[in-house]
Amino acid sequence: MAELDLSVRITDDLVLATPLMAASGTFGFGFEMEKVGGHAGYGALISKGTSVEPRVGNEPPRIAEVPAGMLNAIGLQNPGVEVVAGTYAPRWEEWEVPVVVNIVGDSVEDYVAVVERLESAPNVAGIELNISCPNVGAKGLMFGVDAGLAHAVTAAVRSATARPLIVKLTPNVTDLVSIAQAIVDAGADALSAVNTYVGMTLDLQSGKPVLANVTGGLSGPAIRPLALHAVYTVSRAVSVPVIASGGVMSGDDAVEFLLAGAVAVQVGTLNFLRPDAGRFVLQGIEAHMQRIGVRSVGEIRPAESQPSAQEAVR
Amino acid sequence: MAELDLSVRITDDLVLATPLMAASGTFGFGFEMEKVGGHAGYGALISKGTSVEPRVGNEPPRIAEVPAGMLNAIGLQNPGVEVVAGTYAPRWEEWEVPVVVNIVGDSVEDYVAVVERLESAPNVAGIELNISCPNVGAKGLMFGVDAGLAHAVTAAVRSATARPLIVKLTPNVTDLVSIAQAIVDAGADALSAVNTYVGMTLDLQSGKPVLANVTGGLSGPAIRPLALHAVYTVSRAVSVPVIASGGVMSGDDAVEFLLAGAVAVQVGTLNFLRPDAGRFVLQGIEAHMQRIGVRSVGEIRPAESQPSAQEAVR
Amino acid sequence: MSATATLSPGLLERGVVSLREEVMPGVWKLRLHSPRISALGRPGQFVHIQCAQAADPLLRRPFSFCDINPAAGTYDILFNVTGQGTAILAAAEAGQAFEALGPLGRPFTIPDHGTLLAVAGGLGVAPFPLVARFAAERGVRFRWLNGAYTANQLFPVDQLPGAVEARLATEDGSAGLRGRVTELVRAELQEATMIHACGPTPMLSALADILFDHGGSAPPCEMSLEAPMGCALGTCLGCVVPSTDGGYARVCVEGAVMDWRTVDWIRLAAMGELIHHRTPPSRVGADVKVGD
Amino acid sequence: MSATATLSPGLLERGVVSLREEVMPGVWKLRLHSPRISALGRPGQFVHIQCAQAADPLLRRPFSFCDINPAAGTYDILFNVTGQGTAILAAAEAGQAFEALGPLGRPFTIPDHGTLLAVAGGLGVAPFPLVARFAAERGVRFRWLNGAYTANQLFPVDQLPGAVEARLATEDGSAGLRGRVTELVRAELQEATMIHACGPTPMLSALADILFDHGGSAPPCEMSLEAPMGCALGTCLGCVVPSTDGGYARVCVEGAVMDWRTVDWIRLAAMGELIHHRTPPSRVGADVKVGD
Ligand SMILES: Cc1cc2nc3c(=O)[nH]c(=O)nc-3n(C[C@H](O)[C@H](O)[C@H](O)COP(=O)(O)OP(=O)(O)OC[C@H]3O[C@@H](n4cnc5c(N)ncnc54)[C@H](O)[C@@H]3O)c2cc1C
Ligand SMILES: Cc1cc2nc3c(=O)[nH]c(=O)nc-3n(C[C@H](O)[C@H](O)[C@H](O)COP(=O)(O)OP(=O)(O)OC[C@H]3O[C@@H](n4cnc5c(N)ncnc54)[C@H](O)[C@@H]3O)c2cc1C
Ligand SMILES: Cc1cc2nc3c(=O)[nH]c(=O)nc-3n(C[C@H](O)[C@H](O)[C@H](O)COP(=O)(O)O)c2cc1C
Ligand SMILES: Cc1cc2nc3c(=O)[nH]c(=O)nc-3n(C[C@H](O)[C@H](O)[C@H](O)COP(=O)(O)O)c2cc1C
Ligand code: FES
Ligand code: FES
Repeated sequence: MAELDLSVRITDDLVLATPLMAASGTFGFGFEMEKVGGHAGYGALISKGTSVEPRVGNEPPRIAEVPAGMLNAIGLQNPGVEVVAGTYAPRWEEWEVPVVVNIVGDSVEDYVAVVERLESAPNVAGIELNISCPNVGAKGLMFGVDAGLAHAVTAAVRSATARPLIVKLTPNVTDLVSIAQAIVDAGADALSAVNTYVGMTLDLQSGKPVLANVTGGLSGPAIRPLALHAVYTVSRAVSVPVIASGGVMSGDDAVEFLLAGAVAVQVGTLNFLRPDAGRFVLQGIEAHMQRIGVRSVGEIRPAESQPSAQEAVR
Repeated sequence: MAELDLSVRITDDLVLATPLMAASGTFGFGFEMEKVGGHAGYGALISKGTSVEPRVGNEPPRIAEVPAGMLNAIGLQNPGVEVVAGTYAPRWEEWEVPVVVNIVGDSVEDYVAVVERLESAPNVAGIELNISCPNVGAKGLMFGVDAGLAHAVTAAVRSATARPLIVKLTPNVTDLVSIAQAIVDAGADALSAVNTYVGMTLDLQSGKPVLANVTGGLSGPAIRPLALHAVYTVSRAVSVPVIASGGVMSGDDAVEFLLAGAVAVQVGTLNFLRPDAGRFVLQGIEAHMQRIGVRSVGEIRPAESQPSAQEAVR
Repeated sequence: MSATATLSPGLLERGVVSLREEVMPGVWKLRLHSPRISALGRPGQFVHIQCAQAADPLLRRPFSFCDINPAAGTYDILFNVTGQGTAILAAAEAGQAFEALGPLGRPFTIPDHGTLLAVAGGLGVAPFPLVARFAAERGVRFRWLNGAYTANQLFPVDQLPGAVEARLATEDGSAGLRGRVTELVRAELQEATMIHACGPTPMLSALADILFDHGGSAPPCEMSLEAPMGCALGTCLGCVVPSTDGGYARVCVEGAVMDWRTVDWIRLAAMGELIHHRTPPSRVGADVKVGD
Repeated sequence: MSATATLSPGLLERGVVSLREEVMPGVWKLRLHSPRISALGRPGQFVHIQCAQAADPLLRRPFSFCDINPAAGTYDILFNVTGQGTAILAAAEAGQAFEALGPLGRPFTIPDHGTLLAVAGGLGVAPFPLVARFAAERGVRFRWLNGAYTANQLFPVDQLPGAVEARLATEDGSAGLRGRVTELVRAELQEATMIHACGPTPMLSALADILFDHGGSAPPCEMSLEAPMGCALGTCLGCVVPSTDGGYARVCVEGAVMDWRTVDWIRLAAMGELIHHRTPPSRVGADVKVGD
């Protein structure tokens, strides 16, 4: 395996040793997983969503299992940017794997405030702008479903930092491509596609929704075909790297996303199923590379594309 | 079981003996399933999508299995409204179960032409307007993702028939509620929520999409939490009955949709897994009614509702 | 009311595993006790088996009858492990039950005289033990052409019922002719009253070329086709192959056994591979016997 | 590079089923051979077991150590069938392997003198055989309060290691006090050096009320809590219960065993049931032993 080249480039400042990133909210801030050797295989870690002020998060129940997936409504529980920048970031120093901070906000000012506080923090390899978390009430969602708002918040954050800026798309929209283009126009260095799909489940005994928040974000293998389509269409429409997210359970799944047009792949829910998810998925990618006889992971890319029914519409 | 009241009312002209409908495209035109006793348990059958002219459908592969679901891109293969109205409809005479005809088109004129031809056909219990099939190229999709177009085609069809008119929503939109409201304003008697979600899968050997059509519609249990959320939000926003569709595999799943706000429930992919799907699901509903001690299926309805994070946005 | 209607006899039945055997390396034979299906099954027909109870893998899996013993109320399927469904079946133990839909599809037409030429490539051997049994019962001569990559992938001739005249081909030359099974066909056409074929699509289409060359003089030929299936009942329209009428034929009801002239081989060739295998289950460890 | 890092010993290990036994009606004991986990496990800790290999059911299932035999390299779990995951475990046979994460969570603190009062309701009995074993080893007196709806749902006292002083309660009065186990507690508080409790949330909260009444004079009490879990490692924040600091505590790392004062019982009560069971597998027939 030694001679395989697994590195991928998101930006000149964000070149990853492997194409795998731990997805935000599924890896905390990296500390618990470090204890169990869970960093293995990852080219980058993405932190839990971080806000200006600490958030206690939603009432439980916060998660529910559904077929081939799970719903979550954590409510962005996090200690706030002060703790992340002042206490956590310095401790990332000794890690080989770079950490990208996922940021959330209720307003453009909030987002900018988080980024500005992070500017003075060490070991922040990049910013992932979460404009798509479906779990926090009103404002949190709107940026991601409207091209204008998405452009505005991206532009504001862009002007607040020179660090690699990844914007994470919400799939709960009619026309993902036009929103993606607006975000790229606003200066995003890369896109993550996609966040969770809004869903719910009800309890037959009580007749009420299972999650205290009523709705939750659907993740896991159930959404993989939907995320693949999102990556396929967006990667064909924009010039910047697309980082896939949605239902990766194996190296083959990661390869499927690379074939769909992704440059790197996030692993989320699988971290809950296997503390060695990063290494498990990476080994699967390496096995595939050996099967098909490619030395560089960059060689796993889309076959010349056919027009998708969806693209045709647009 | 004899004393259980399973009937539900969609309109005064469309009262079903059971709350279950065979979903369009998963039951043909009812003939194959009649041979195997598959009508059992259904309060209505919905035909395969019917167009003005015959359609040969898409090239194979047309289906692909994915986690807890399947992708399909049949391409609306159907014999055309002439055969359906002239040959099939008369043969529905002897069936106890009413048949609703699902109609498709590439233009408002197409839809109206199909409905007009059906006007003279016997045994058509109602029309389900499919403005949401994601598999047919450009025009087929657009009606369902735009409130104005959805209103226009619904209004045109409404003025062409006095029969019960059900409009089937596509979930691949940002704001399902506003589209649903536009459709109700245009005179729809009921809404079906929802059709399939656009997805895809790729083949690791060839590196190409598995489906010849590239994309396909995701159905099966994987989409149930998403469909539940659609039914929950739409049923709270409109005055007409909402008919659920998405991932029903059991009586408990059907009950979950009734609790979410549906008046009736479509069973689709399960017909491929069990030719006795209708009876299987109905028996599950009856068992649940006996467990909780209700005599009328109409008593299975939403607990007084809590605001959903999604509704809050709108 | 309709809730009292019942399925046509035998269509849905639980089959209880009574035997599991590795017939060739990686090729398993599973025997299921399923009296109604076993009483009705004909050569070339298939069953649609539900492998899992949970939502993944979701769809049933189609398998041809390999052999049937109506007296014992059992039928056999022959398969190799290509993914999730067949992995579950290959791990099945005696006593375990799988629900199957069947018998489904059109059977092979068994001639009542003359010579039946059976052409099988790879796992296309699966339906032929039952075909051979029916041929033997009718006193029809059974010529067996079997091709594979290498010798140990050829179906053991002694496992075919009746008097079998076998001619073999292997691509590596380890048994019989070095080459493809279709190269054996031309020499046989004269004597054949009828041809039955089952195997990979390229093999079937090569056979179709040969038959086409012979035009009117070619014997009637039936082929068992494969396509991914949803319902296996004719409703989903998912299992189609292009037909000579310009449209599509459903493998589950117009087939799986079709007259070779029903298929539009030119359009089919243009479509490339219809069969795609899914990524196998990703999470190791659970629910497997140690050593597996 | 990091790809060579390894998991902390024992965290991820395949456990091979060596015994399956129905201890009480519908309550199963499964013994898994899993040397590393068995060497490290402590009373009140739990394992997170992967029940299925396919994508459904997706999540692992948490189970307390019921008992451990480090010498034999085995641990036991005790459970009843409430859905898909436990149904798979209850059908497991000797030789079958399940991958488990563990040992996880905070253990019970075993006092080194005096009297340990164990309060168990329903399946809350699960962790106590191991607690009793540790108490016996330290010569700590073990008072056993066990409540259930009816007699045959009480855990067989003879299956608890060491000298056990048992007091029982059943709601139907078929054994011991007619009523709830918590009604037995008050009389025991004086003698108790420490209390360990496990059971349904209403039972734990009734116990918390009693302890609250006794204020400073109440003995220290540790309770094992339940919440739906994703990771069981502290990262997903899915398993929380409201804590007295106004925020939330993670059952998987701040628990499962917590000081009773950590939990905000008023907020918790206001939240209603945290546990919701899923619709069991919907498709009958497949993958089950006949008779099951
Ligand atoms: C009429 C008919 C008869 C068949 N008879 C036999 C037989 O006797 N012996 C045998 O070994 N195989 C037979 N097959 C193929 C068999 O159905 C597949 O091997 C099986 O479905 C693979 O399932 P899997 O989960 O192991 O593979 P996966 O690759 O995981 O399956 C993924 C999906 O693709 C479908 N699929 C994969 N391969 C095929 C295929 N070759 N044909 C159709 N669908 C496929 C599966 O059904 C599933 O939906 C037959 C197919 C058909 C259509
Ligand atoms: C720390 C801890 C220790 C436990 N120890 C035991 C034990 O020793 N014996 C025992 O019988 N049970 C124990 N449980 C409960 C056990 O985890 C559930 O019975 C099991 O998860 C049910 O899975 P299922 O698929 O059969 O049920 P389903 O209802 O189908 O499960 C659906 C989902 O809900 C979750 N869930 C269901 N019930 C519970 C529950 N009570 N607690 C947490 N999650 C739940 C499942 O994990 C799954 O994600 C423990 C739970 C926790 C948190
Ligand atoms: C419990 C949980 C918490 C999450 N929290 C966040 C978050 O804080 N910010 C964010 O951008 N995405 C969050 N996500 C979304 C994931 O990062 C990922 O995009 C999504 O789960 C899909 O990938 P998966 O199917 O691999 O899990 C969360 C997902 C889960 C399951
Ligand atoms: C093979 C297939 C064909 C379908 N064809 C149609 C169609 O012609 N018209 C339509 O409105 N919906 C069609 N649908 C969508 C179903 O009617 C149903 O809304 C969808 O499959 C979700 O329900 P399910 O998860 O129960 O299958 C089709 C679905 C499948 C799987
Ligand atoms: S498999 Fe559904 S029509 Fe053939
Ligand atoms: S289960 Fe994930 S934090 Fe406790």
